Amino acid sequence: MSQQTIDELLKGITGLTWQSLVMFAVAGVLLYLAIAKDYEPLLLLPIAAGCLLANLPHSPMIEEGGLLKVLYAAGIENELFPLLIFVGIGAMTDFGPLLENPKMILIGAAGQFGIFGVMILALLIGFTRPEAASIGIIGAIDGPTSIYVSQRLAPNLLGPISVAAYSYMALVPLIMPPVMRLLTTEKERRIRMAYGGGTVSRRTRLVFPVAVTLLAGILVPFSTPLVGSLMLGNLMRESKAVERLTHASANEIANAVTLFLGLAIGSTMLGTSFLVPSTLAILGLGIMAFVLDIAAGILFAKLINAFSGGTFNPLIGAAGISAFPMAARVVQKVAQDEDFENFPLMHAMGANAAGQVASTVAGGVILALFAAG
Amino acid sequence: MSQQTIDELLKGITGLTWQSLVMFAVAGVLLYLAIAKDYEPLLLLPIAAGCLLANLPHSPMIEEGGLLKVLYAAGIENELFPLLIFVGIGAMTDFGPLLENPKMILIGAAGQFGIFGVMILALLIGFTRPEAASIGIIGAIDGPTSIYVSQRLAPNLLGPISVAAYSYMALVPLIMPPVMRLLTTEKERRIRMAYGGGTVSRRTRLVFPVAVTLLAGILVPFSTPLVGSLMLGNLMRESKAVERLTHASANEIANAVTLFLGLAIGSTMLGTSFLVPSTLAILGLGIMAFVLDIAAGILFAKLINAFSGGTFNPLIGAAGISAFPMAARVVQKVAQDEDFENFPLMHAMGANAAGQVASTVAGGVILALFAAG
Amino acid sequence: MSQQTIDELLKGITGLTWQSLVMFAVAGVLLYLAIAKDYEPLLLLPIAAGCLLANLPHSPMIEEGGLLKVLYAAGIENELFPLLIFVGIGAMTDFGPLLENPKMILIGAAGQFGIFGVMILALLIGFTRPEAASIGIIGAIDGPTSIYVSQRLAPNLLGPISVAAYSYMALVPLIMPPVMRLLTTEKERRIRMAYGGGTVSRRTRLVFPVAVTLLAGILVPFSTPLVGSLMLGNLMRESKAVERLTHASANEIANAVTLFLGLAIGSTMLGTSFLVPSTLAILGLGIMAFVLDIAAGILFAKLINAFSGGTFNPLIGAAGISAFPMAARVVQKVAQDEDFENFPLMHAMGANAAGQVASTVAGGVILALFAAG
Amino acid sequence: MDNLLFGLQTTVIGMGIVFSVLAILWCLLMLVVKLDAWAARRAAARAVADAAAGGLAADPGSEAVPPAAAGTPLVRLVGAPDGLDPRLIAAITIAILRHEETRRLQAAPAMRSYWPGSLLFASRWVAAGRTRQGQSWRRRR
Amino acid sequence: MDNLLFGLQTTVIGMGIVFSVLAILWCLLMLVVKLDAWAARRAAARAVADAAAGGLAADPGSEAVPPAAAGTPLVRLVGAPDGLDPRLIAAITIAILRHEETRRLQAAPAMRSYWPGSLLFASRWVAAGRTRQGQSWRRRR
Amino acid sequence: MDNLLFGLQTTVIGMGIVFSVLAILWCLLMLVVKLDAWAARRAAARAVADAAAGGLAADPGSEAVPPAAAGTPLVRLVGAPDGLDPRLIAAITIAILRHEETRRLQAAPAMRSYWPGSLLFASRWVAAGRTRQGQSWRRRR
Ligand code: NA
Ligand code: NA
Ligand code: NA
Repeated sequence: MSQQTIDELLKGITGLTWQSLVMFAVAGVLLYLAIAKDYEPLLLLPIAAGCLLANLPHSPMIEEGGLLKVLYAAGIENELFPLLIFVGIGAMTDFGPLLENPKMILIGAAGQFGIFGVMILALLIGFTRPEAASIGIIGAIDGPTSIYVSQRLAPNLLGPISVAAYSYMALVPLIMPPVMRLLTTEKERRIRMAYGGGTVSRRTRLVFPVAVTLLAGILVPFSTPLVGSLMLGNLMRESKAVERLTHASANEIANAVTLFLGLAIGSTMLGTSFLVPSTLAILGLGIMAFVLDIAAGILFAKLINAFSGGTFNPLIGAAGISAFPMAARVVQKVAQDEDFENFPLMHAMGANAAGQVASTVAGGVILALFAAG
Repeated sequence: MSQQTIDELLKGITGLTWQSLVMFAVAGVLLYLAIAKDYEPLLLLPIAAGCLLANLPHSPMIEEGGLLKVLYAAGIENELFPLLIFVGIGAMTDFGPLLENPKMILIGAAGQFGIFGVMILALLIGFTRPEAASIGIIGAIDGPTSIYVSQRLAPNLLGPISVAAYSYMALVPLIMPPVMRLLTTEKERRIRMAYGGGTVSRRTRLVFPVAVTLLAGILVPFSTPLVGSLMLGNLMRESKAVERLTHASANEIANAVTLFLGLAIGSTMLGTSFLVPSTLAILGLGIMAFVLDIAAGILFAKLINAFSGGTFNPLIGAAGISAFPMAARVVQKVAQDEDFENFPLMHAMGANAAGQVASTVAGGVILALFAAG
Repeated sequence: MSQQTIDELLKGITGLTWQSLVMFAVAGVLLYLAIAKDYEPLLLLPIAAGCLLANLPHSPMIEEGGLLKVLYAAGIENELFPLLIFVGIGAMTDFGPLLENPKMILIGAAGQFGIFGVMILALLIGFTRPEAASIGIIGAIDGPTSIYVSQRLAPNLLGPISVAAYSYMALVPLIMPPVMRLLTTEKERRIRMAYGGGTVSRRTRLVFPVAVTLLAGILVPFSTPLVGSLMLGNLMRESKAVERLTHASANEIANAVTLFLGLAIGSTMLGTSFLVPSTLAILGLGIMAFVLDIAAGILFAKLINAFSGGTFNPLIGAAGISAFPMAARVVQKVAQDEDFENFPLMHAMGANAAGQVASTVAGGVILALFAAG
Repeated sequence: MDNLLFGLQTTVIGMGIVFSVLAILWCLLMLVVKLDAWAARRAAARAVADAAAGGLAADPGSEAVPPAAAGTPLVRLVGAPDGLDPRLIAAITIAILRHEETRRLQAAPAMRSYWPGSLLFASRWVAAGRTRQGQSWRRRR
Repeated sequence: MDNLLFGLQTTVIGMGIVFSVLAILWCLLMLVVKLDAWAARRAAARAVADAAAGGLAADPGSEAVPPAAAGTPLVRLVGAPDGLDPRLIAAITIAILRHEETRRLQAAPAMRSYWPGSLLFASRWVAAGRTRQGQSWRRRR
Repeated sequence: MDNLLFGLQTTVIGMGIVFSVLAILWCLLMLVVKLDAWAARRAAARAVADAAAGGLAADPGSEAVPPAAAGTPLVRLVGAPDGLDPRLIAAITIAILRHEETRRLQAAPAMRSYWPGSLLFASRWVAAGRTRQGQSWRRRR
């Protein structure tokens, strides 16, 4: 047996580095969060698995032609996967609460402030402009948008940014309440809001996805893929004429793509490139983006409240950050903690849906500003 | 802020052309047909969506790496999608009515005349030979065949040909009856046909797909992909041994592929290339192909009727055009309008299934004749 | 009409060779086994169909851009399909019986001896080293492993090796009993084994897939894709947190991939390259691999029996060959033929699951030994 | 410094565009909602007019068929038989609408909402045809 | 003119090929149908002969087990017990065939019709095994 | 000859590695199983201790809440009301655990186990909200 063969046989053990060991631990933590804590398991589990498989010594899965490489090329490099997931999200989202309450839409705009605030911070720390924009996009608080934008502007940071986006999104029920309580008075949190009358006609439900696509597509061409995919799914849903396609988008396609997306994202978390100071910075900036988003949403809602003579509950503002539909539930919960009879959920759902739309538009705006600069 | 950034931000609005506006309207019409009128919504809705998304100014979705471009390359350029849809159709088609009545098979041949008739017309108008053949194939009255053949011979016309094929197919219940009434007398329409005895044995059902594949594959090699895919699906169905695969072909795979196919087809309908006189010509020639098909089928059936001593209802001929299974239903309906007790449906289903097979063979013949010429 | 056109029209008939006719017959036999005999129909039917479609004269389906070529490139060349099938198998496999009885794991190791034994035979007959290793891997008695390894080492033999692997696997209930009866005495076959107590905790079930992946991945990096895919599926299953992904892996994805894999494998069975003496040799060596595997498993079990004082039924050893879960059932059946009250099934299932894991490890070992040599 | 300036500028422009796009969308939605309300009112008005013109026999006091919301096709009883109980008419109306919906889902494919060959489509027609033929093919055993 | 000629020629050849292929297919199908009928007749004849040879005890007047159609495995009552009511025999036969079909669908995988590990396959065997073991693993709560 | 030698050598090394890997795995599994048993014992012991310390009122003779297997969260009755029938306590305990499991499957998505917008998630919340609003949107007819 030649020395070469022996080396070949031992290369697994000799190829172990401290980075791979740390990454195994990171994968373990993600698995723990996913399985034991039920935090976004649909994405964190595949991400953890991809991370583990990619960091095994000399893993053939990330070599040319390896499974993870193939999945990455098939759906991340060309942004196929995040967009298909958006079609599925669109097919599952009911924009009814927003359409009954169109004024909620501006709350969604306010909830994107964290994107830009954190971008400035990242610039000051020393990240390049595209990197700073990619880190800021964690503030979209929307997985596919974060992946799409960072893949375009700074693919080298895709791993940490996706992990930050999905992990924090899973932690929204823990992150939001303290910020909300800090920025509102008990009296504000007790404001009860009336429900208007309007049912939403079928026509409105059909016009909405087409109008949003046309509007965003014309005003911010870079947002066409994100907005267009989301609205395509929603159009199929509301048309009620293509149940087969709606169902396939929201189930078979979404499931397969989620698995592949998670694995491919996980495979970008290679120890040598992940275990660097910038990853820590990104994790720190990411949580800041969340807090800034929430704060901006609440402050904007307070402004509305001031103008409307105290009839608008500022908590609703926190639902504008996206993280659909979790943020709306947290708002309901915090409001109920003060006044068990208060029921702002449907208003919060409207603001939340607006945040979802605004996030995709903001993603397009970021791309437009940084593709040119 | 540099002039460049401003230009970048405004390029959506400055990029709007009259063509994009017209294509938005075309997409709107297709959406209306699909959603409000239920005309082939499974394909017209995705086509309309693809058309809209592709015609937005500077749409990133049709740039290199964009979603629609990726889908086009993944399934239209290599004909994967139409063939997978054929597997699904085969998995859903019961050729029983044809196998009980094998003589119906020649009716299917007659129903392909429109392909050639319209090809001659297209040649005379001035289309090139491959283009004329692609336009003629609208007369196959079978979506995947039209896409497969025109993608091979004249990819530049893929958009209008697919739209014509699917739109007219949706209109079959409106196009067929007048032609049928014009070419038959009331007495002919009242002919009642006896049902023979023969149940179809399992062996025959299994031999059929294999025999058709071998026969067509050997005599017309170019038809192998079309016939082979259709018959693969049917073999799986009749084997009753691979229910999992049959079900997957007819459902999960067919659904995903239909969505992607429609989007990719829609993305070929770019205003600048779609809004030309030839598109109008194709739409006109397409409807002519339908009428010629129906007429040829009926005239051939009249011939059979003459030879069989007045026992063959000429309406059956109209079912030979393919458009499975709609054409058979229209035949039943027209016959019942004369004589409510008449029930030619199963004969029509046989002719209709024959038309489906004949269409794929004719597609292969067209490819053979024009790949050589 | 030019001579060229006539030639083009007749090329299907003139292109028929004796090889294509023989391959049609081979496809017929495979179809018969799949449909009439229910032998692994999920794979043999698509393989037969692919074989038939590829051997039609001048078949466009195996030309550049043809369906079968596209499927081959999409999932065999890069080993995507076998690995995805492994994810599905993992998602469906309950390793509980092995975890309750960890000592069974060594039986799985013994059941891989056929791989190496047949490799030596193949070397002696005159196959090259990578070819011999690929033929040996039929002894893994595991479809995806055979495909994965032979695609890496000897893609030219992929067709016959896959066909041998799947055909013999289907024949396991016929191949095993005579060998088992030959190598054991009636008294041995009558040994009843006690069932231990231990339920398997959720923690153990979760640790198992992760531990196996880490261990195999570090000790035999080449086995990472095979072991990792299998264990990824199992981790998803046992996590019980991602039911959507588990279900998709075991159903929608597995079904589509099985169909495509079978078609692509079948398309490698081209008459000109398949109808050579080496194919016959491979078929002969393949069955020898099975017999050697079974014999090695039983002999190893006899050794255990000797050490444990006659309390270990040697039949269990035969279940170590993989062919999960069929082999375990055959063991139960043979044991019951002697003593209807004997119930070694759960022990056999443990050994069987161990064989499944050992097969993938052995696949990696083969790759490591022959990639270096 | 340069970066801070760039960042602030980008923030102002970016948030400005986001707010603008959503504000336009807001206006648009308000417009659609207005249109909806107007369409609903007009439909209701026309229904009443039609009813008056067509001589709706149903007891005007009954609310069996109230002016429907926008988008809901209005049931107009033109020349309804005098003696019928309005509640009975309402029940029949609902049954018919229900049946139409079912038919749409099951048989829509006069327009081929379902895939060619789909059992969902063929069942009723084929069932009838097969019955006439008096023969059915047997499942594999 | 050239194009018209080309078109007409192509039409003749094309329609000719389409008709030829389908005509051959027609002959082939007729042949298969003929074969089927012949096979069915022969199976029926052989069944009668076998019944005579094997001494079918069932009352010959009863039609409990008629000659089956082609492809249907014939049930042959070789040495059936004398006293049994033919209708009872028929009922039992159907029950057995039914059971076999069910078993095929559920348990076929002696030949692995189902995926390895599939519950469809394992249920009955494993259920028995687990029962003997007297322990089952608990679902997560 | 060279090939035979190579083959034998490869066989020895190959089978050696396969056996080694699986042997290590065996040790590892034994370790995990040991750990499990130890954890189960410790959990049981701690439960008993806690029960003693917390003053478990339930009749110590009853086995209503036995030390659970490893991984099963132990129900500790801290300061349970005196008069309650232990069997009643057991029944309530099971009902609560059951309810928790159901809630996990249906509503888990406080942590978004289900897709955003999924009906599975929204149903109960939205149902409540809609009810309050007193309006629901109508299905297409
Ligand atoms: Na957001
Ligand atoms: Na046709
Ligand atoms: Na094995």
